[in-house]
Amino acid sequence: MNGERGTINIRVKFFAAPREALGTNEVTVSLPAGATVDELLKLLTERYPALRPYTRFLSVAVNRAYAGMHAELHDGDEVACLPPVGGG
Amino acid sequence: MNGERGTINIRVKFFAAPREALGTNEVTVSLPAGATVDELLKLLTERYPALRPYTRFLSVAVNRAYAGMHAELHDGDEVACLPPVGGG
Amino acid sequence: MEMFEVTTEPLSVEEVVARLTEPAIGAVVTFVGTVRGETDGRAVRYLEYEAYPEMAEETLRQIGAEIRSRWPDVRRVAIVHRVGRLEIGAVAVVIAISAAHRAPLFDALRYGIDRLKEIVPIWKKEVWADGGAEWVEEGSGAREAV
Amino acid sequence: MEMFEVTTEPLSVEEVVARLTEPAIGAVVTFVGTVRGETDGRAVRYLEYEAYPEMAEETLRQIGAEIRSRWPDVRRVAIVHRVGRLEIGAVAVVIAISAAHRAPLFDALRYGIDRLKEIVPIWKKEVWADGGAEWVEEGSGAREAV
Repeated sequence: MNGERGTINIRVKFFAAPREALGTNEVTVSLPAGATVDELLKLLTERYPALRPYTRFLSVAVNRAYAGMHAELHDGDEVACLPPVGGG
Repeated sequence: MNGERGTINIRVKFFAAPREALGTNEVTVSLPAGATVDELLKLLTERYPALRPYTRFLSVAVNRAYAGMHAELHDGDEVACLPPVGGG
Repeated sequence: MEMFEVTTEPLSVEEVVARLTEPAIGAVVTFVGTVRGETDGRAVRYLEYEAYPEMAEETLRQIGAEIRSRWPDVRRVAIVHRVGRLEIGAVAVVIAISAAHRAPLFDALRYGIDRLKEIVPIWKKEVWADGGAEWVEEGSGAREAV
Repeated sequence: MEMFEVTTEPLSVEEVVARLTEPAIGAVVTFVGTVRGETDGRAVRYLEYEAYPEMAEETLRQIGAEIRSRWPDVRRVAIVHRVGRLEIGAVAVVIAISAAHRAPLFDALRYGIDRLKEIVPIWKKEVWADGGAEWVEEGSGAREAV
């Protein structure tokens, strides 16, 4: 914590309905270092309004593990926006 | 019930351990009409002493359905002496 | 297609599941009983299964009817039991049960194999690797069930 | 042999059961999820399954670990899920669980499919016979689970 806040790059993956709504299955976004999942989702819904109907149902995985809204992100993380699953 | 008690013939089938002990899988025995399963088993153990160790564990089927010890037998019935089953 | 059968032929899980096929089905569960290589620490060489075939098929059919009566959402039941000499790893029995949705299937499956071991006239003789053989008598409490 | 897998290939129940093979096994149960021809009275033409494959395999592996931890007598677990376009009657998922004796298998099987539907990142889109299509959202309560 030297007071410098750099920028981190996060790969974001989309699936199922939100993927179709966005027309893409992956984007890369830049965030200030120390940003949380919550802040990432806010940024995404601002930048991609088509995502809005889905956000309240989304779970999030960071590097392929479910993560809470307050989890801190790190440069190079792979974040997945997961609508309610329906396998089986 | 005309007072005449004829004779009935019963086919008796054996399986598994008692079949091996008797060395046969089927015998035919004659009994007085109106005889019950119980009476058949008594006759069998008298005639085939090798059956004795098994009788207290045997269930009996008459014409391929489980039957009680007091079930009455009829000419031509197929009786099966069933040791405890062990399928699966 | 026979749904309840005693056979000397090798069993295929796939083939028994296929007997249930219909478009309304969303879930199938199966129980597959196989020949274990040891019982109570004693190495088994093979098993010899014997059946009273006509009554065995009759009681299998009865178990199917019991299942459908207890779990009305069950659609189809198939039970096939193999008899004769079965080597280690061979499939001795396949029970397959289908429904539109999965809810009733797990209890129905447990019931199916429990009842089979209770009422179906089939016996097995264990032939051990060290010589000797014995008819398994689960009903007499002599041996733990599969 | 992979025990936890997401694949575009057709599934064989037999082949998944074979992944569990070992002489100590006496019982195997399977859950087979198939594509139903209708949901809520509406005719389905086919389903399109999509996965986040790396995480899906990771969560399948986690379910296997959870099962073995809750039911220590369970020996092996294999779960294979198919993705891509699946026609009516096709097998979408096979869960197979083995043990020396049958007791733990039924609850373990129910747990396995319940957990799969809860945490594994796989989605399905129903494409209806009358045109139109919809992503199934079981988690949102919009649709009854298989």
